[in-house]
Amino acid sequence: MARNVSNTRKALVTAVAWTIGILIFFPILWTILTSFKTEAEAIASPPSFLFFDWTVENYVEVNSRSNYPLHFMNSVIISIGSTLLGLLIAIPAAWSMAFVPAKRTKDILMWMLSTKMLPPVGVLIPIYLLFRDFGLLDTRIGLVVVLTLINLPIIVWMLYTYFKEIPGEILEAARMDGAGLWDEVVHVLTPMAIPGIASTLLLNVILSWNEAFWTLNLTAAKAAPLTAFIASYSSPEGLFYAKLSAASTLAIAPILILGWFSQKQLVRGLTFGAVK
Amino acid sequence: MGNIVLKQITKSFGDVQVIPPLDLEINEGEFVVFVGPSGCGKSTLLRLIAGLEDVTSGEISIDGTNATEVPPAKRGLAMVFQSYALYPHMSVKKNITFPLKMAKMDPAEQERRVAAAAKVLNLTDYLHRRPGQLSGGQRQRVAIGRAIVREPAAFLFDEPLSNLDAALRVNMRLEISELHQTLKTTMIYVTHDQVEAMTMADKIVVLQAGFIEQVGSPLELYHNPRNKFVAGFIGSPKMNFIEGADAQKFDAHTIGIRPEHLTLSTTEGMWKGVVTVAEHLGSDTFLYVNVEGFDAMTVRVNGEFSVKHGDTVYLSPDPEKLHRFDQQGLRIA
Amino acid sequence: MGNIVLKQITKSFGDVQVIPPLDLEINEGEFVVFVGPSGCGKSTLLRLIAGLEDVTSGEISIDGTNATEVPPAKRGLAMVFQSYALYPHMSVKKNITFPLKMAKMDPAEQERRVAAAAKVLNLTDYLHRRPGQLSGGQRQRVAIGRAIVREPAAFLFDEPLSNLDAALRVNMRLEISELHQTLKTTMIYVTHDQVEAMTMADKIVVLQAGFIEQVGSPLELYHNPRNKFVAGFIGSPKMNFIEGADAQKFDAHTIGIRPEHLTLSTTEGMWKGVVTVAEHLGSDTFLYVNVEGFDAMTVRVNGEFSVKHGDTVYLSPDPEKLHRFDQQGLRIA
Amino acid sequence: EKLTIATVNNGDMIRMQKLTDDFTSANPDIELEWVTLEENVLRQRVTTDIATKGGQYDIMTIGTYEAPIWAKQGWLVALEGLGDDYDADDLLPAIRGGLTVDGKLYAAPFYGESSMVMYRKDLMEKAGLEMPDAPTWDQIKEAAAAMTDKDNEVYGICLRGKAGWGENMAFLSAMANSYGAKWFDMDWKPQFDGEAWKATLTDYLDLMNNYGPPGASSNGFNENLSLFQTGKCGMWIDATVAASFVTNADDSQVADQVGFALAPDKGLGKRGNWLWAWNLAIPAGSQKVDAAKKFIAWATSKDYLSLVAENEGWANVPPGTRTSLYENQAYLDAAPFAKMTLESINAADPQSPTVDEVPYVGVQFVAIPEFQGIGTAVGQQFSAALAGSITTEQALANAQNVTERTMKKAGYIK
Amino acid sequence: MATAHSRSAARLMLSPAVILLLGWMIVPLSMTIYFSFLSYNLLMPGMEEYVGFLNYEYFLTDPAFFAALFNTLMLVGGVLVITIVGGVALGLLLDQPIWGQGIVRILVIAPFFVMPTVSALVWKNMFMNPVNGLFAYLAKAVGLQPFDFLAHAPLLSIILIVAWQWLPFATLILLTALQSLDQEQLEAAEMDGASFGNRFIYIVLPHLSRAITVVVLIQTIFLLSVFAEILVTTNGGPGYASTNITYLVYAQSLLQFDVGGGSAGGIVAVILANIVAVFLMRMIGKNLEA
Ligand SMILES: Nc1ncnc2c1ncn2[C@@H]1O[C@H](COP(=O)(O)OP(=O)(O)OP(=O)(O)O)[C@@H](O)[C@H]1O
Ligand SMILES: Nc1ncnc2c1ncn2[C@@H]1O[C@H](COP(=O)(O)OP(=O)(O)OP(=O)(O)O)[C@@H](O)[C@H]1O
Ligand SMILES: [Mg+2]
Ligand SMILES: [Mg+2]
Repeated sequence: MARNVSNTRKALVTAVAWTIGILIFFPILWTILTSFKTEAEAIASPPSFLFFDWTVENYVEVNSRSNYPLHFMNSVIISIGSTLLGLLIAIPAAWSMAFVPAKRTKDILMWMLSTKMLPPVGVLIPIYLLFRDFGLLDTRIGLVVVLTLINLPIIVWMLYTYFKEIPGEILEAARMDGAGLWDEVVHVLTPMAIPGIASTLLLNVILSWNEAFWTLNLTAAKAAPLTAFIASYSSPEGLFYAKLSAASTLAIAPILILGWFSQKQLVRGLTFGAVK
Repeated sequence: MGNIVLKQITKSFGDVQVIPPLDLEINEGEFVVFVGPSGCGKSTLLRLIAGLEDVTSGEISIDGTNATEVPPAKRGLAMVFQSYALYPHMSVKKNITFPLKMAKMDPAEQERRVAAAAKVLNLTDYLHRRPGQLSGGQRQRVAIGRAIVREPAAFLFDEPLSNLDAALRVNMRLEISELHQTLKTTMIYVTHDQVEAMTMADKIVVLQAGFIEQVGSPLELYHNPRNKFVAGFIGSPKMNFIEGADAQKFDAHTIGIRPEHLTLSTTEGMWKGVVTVAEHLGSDTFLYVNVEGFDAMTVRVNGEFSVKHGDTVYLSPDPEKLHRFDQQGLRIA
Repeated sequence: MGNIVLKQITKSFGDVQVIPPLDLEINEGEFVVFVGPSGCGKSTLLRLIAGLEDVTSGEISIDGTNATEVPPAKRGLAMVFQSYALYPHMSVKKNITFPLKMAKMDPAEQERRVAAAAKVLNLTDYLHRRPGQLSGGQRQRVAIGRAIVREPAAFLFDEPLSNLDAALRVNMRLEISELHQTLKTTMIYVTHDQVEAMTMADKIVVLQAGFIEQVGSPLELYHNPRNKFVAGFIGSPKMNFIEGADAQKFDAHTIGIRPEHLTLSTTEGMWKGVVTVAEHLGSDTFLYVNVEGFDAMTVRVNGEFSVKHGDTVYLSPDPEKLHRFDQQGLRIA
Repeated sequence: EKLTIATVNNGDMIRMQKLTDDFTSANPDIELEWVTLEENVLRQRVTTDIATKGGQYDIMTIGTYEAPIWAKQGWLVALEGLGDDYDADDLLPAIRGGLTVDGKLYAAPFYGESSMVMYRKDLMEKAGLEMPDAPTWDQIKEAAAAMTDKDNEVYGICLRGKAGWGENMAFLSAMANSYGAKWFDMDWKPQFDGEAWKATLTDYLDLMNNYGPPGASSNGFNENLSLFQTGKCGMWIDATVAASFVTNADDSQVADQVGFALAPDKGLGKRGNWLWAWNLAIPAGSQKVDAAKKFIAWATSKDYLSLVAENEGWANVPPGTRTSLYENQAYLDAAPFAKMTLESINAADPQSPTVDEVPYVGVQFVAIPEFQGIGTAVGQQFSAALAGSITTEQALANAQNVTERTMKKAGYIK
Repeated sequence: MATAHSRSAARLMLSPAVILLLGWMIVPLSMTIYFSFLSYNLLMPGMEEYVGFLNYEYFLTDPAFFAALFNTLMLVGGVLVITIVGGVALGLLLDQPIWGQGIVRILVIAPFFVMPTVSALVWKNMFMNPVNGLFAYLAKAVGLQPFDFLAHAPLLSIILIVAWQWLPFATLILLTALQSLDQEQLEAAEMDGASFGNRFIYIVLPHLSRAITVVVLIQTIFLLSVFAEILVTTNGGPGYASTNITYLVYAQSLLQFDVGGGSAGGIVAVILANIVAVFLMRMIGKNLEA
């Protein structure tokens, strides 16, 4: 399809694409900009776009008010921990489904996905009671377990679609080469599926990072991640747009940066076998 | 080392019996080729021997011991897959070392064997590349390398050359033959390709729908096919079959003549026909001739023979080379 | 209808000129085959004719009118792609109807044409299947069906048979040849395959690096290759080339002899050599012979010839069939 | 020992967090851990926790609504022995009354508030009107009409419109009290089908539709505050704590133009103001009662008030809890709204909130567990009426229906 | 690929995931079912008693229920339509050769990384606020009356916010699918005389159908439980205008602390979700087989 694309056409398409891209990104950009304004400038009319007195006062204020590093660390531990634990459980499961399919495999997969349709609010009280009895309230481990469970179906599915693209012959070759089940999964399957596993990991870190129901309801102080941090800014007395923006920026920046750096990986694996 | 015996083995997938009870003995050091139409069970048979599938019934013994329940890793066989099944994330060297590592062999010995294999296969310069950076023929060699380092009791090949282009196929065919001559290890080789089967095999096993139709050396099958199926399957272009009155003349239900055993004349001969297509290859000419009452017949003439579409020609069979079959399709000796 | 003329066309991708100025005339009703090594520009040339790529300079005229700027849909050509490029979500019938539907043809006429095409191509029973449910040969036929319903001025084929297995390839080759005889439409056909080129073409165009090396009928190229490149490229197995003193004897820088033009004897002959591999196909025997001072030589013997690895043999060329080339590789007449 | 304290994210509480060095240096063996949450989230979190005995918090910040309900359930530790110098008698009687069950104090007020009218003196002057100290609703309406200047984005009156029992229903219940309306009669029968509620809602919608800002149906305290601070409201009837924000020149563009008046009445003997306090309490079953008591005593003491005054000035002292504060001249000087705040608080009577006798306690709420749900559901209806998606009649009928259903289900009405 | 040995290994390796998910489903679910038959208010412990289907009766006859059902469908449907149409359009756009493609892609992806709470707060306060919001400013700048999004079009506003968050996801998947389209098929269609529009309708769209199904499946799973956005922006109002089933259950169980009623609502939601799920699985199952 390499017919000459005229440069004017390319310029036109570029202009349209950039305009749309910036429009979609604008709310985030605006939040970041606002976080550097004073409260008065933040609600000034007409709004100032770039020409205002840049200040980091909001960040200072937010930091003095909340223990950002603690929340940040909790978010990191919870999202990465739950993803790793999920992978640990999901890799063998996906292996079985992809390479030793049985009649019920598709049904099991679909059933797993359907567990994600349970509305969390409906089961909060039972889970809360269980957590209380097991002493898991406000613990990182408790959140890791919950987030692992809620994301497990997605992890299994992503890995399943990814594994299915790996030719079974390679695993058979390993078996012929004397590899046991463990060697097969560890030395052959897992390294071959690294791109898929990486994107699964990324997507799940993002989903766990942004999960705001369980993380908010099952934690108090020690294990509270950034979602709880944001909850303490969501409606303070008076609408402090600038402080809110600073807190928002702090909450989303890590994942935004991670997402940007790894978008290639993410894109590659996000296809859920949708692309053949 | 390398004697494989299949006794009354069968294989069913669900309700479908793919391999009916089958007996086969493969001797040490033999180069055995399985041929047969697509779906006849060649791969299945190979995978049963490898242990990648369980037999439904029957017994497989390798070197005299019953291996029916032994997992693939323990059977001491090596397999080269159609897709090569190289490990894409490992270098050539790691690929070749993998089976040795799995066997927990002494690292120095690993090194030695890999170096030796790489030398035999001309891979020494590529040891640090990944499979993705190799050409088809090189990949093929890595797959073989991975098989030979283990010094297996036997090699199993499942259509290993079918993904290569024609020129490379010829080369690799020669290389595998040479390898067999060097190693003298039992090899079981599945192919679709006439030429490969004819040129490489010590013994060809012709399968149809899971049945063994005939076992024998290539020229044995070419000259003395046991039945019509084998006769039609071995040889290219395909043997011409004639039924009815003309066959009766030879006291047979069906007669078969290979295209290369028909003499062609523009003036006289046993059968008169009209040329439908003439393919001039320079070295040979293939003619497709419509003889009344017969199916289209293929004739091969060496060198050139200037006829064209629509010409009338006469065909005569070489009576020495004629094959006769009875109603059941069995050869009449 | 179906006369295509290329005048001084060139094509560059970025800075790389893939097709240097090239002239070619294709007459109405001709079956023209493009051959050449991989990457020589065969597909590019075809795509330039189709209009799927813009020419960098030069002029393409179809049936006497300048078509250089005409979009592909309007050139009245039909193309059959290597991958067939069937629409996977449409039934066979819908696939074949698609071009007619795009042309907003009267539905009754659409029905009629599709039925006719399906009949010609033996697809009537499969009209309601999806491409995914068809075998390779059937898919191939659907792709052709989609091309013929439009009654195009010319057909363009880009390696249409390369995805099929050997047996099917032979059948489809014959079918396309017959189709050409029936329709008498201009066909341009790209292939890698010797046999296809030799058997199907009225005219072969040999390309190398975008240059036309020679244009001519298959036997013209077989007998009178213009240069070493064409000589080596046409014919299978490949022509044997000999340089040095032995060539000097024939007043040439290089001489070439085809494997089928060497006579073999166990007792006497011009060159003495040792057999490295003997391949017995029954109908033919291919020998690979090491003659001192030369590269390995290939010899083809009809029928059987019982030699084996290590035997000494003598080779003599048929002087009539010898090709002589000068230092530049050009044929000495 | 580590105390986990759940607090609401308002300014006074945040300030307290910054001043805790004073406490920890005096009690080096106690560590403090804060969970700061937005009001609704906080309420949901602490309620779940205390009701399931989750034990995640040692001290909870709770409202005057929860305190009596929870105390009756035995979920709270009675605050006895807060120290000799705590002086519980100094607490404002109206506030203290709401936190006392069977004579025992179960939660210590951190700050208290009522509601009152805040208005723009400059705009009133421009309109040629004068705001009395105790206006009637008719006067409010007149003033709103006079001050509205939509072209310049000046709206005569800003009121809560966002749905929620603590949002629009806090205001509307208080307003309804002054109209003689009530939630329930003595048989717990909902009263939205009565004339009093109809008059209340009609007047409210009238005011807002004619003189209110756009988007009022999603305005709560926060949104109104920022509207008022940016000079877009002529009047605002809301919590007394807002007074310190609107008069703070750092944040407010109209700081020096704000006047205060009592919440309006309708001449029926009740004013439309509420009573609220944020209080600190200790959940029953806590293992750290002593440390928690120490902290509560510190945070709600007189000394804490002086501590804030020392660090941040008298104007920023948490108001509305102690009589002594309103006798302190330094405070009265710094806080021009102090007198009006005290009067407003004293004008509210949780025990007898409205004109008629009612079976419940609470000014702008009904202290029964079901109220949160009912209040919010009714709030949704009134908010929808304000947004114009349903009529006044529909809103009242729906409110009646919703309330009746819930009361039936809960067994109040047989 | 399937010896008895590997099959039993497979069962063993699948079991942790299955057992965990089964536990995760069954334990809370059975507790919820149990609660749903009790009159159980969290604030009045010790007064639980069996009340049969009373909770269900109240939940299903609640005037909010049908509004919520309708809103849930509108929300899911609306977001799906916007993201898929937008995703296809954006995918086509980004599939063209443009300068700075990588950067544009990053810009387009970004909303996917934003926490739902944050995005709801940002949209509500900084854009849709009719007084201080940017939209209001723009409207005033062109002489229009600012539109009060959250009061007068609450559901639409929420759909827009949620669609903004999910558009990147749809775009990414559809873009990848587009890039996997065999160019020869497009060329064949071109030779067959199909115009750009026809190529889109007959070739591109059918090719995308699989990817679209996946987008529908994954998004539906997440959209059915949209909650934070509603809580932050409209609290389900005005009236029930933006209450969905999830929010309604929330209101029952965490606002009224009526565990019995909330549990009944939860069970109803589970049943509804499963109806949607069965429907989806049918459609997806078919599309994923091919
Ligand atoms: N896992 C399986 N489940 C069910 N049927 C199978 C399975 N594997 C193979 N078969 C069936 O068994 C028969 C033999 O298949 P097999 O792969 O052995 O054929 P083959 O001779 O290798 O064919 P080809 O030449 O095409 O590779 C076929 O009919 C095939 O459909
Ligand atoms: N879109 C393109 N951009 C840049 N170079 C190209 C492009 N398409 C083809 N080429 C180059 O043009 C040359 C000719 O390619 P072409 O595909 O025509 O070869 P071919 O003769 O068809 O080869 P093959 O037999 O392998 O199909 C090659 O060197 C190729 O790399
Ligand atoms: Mg096979
Ligand atoms: Mg090509």
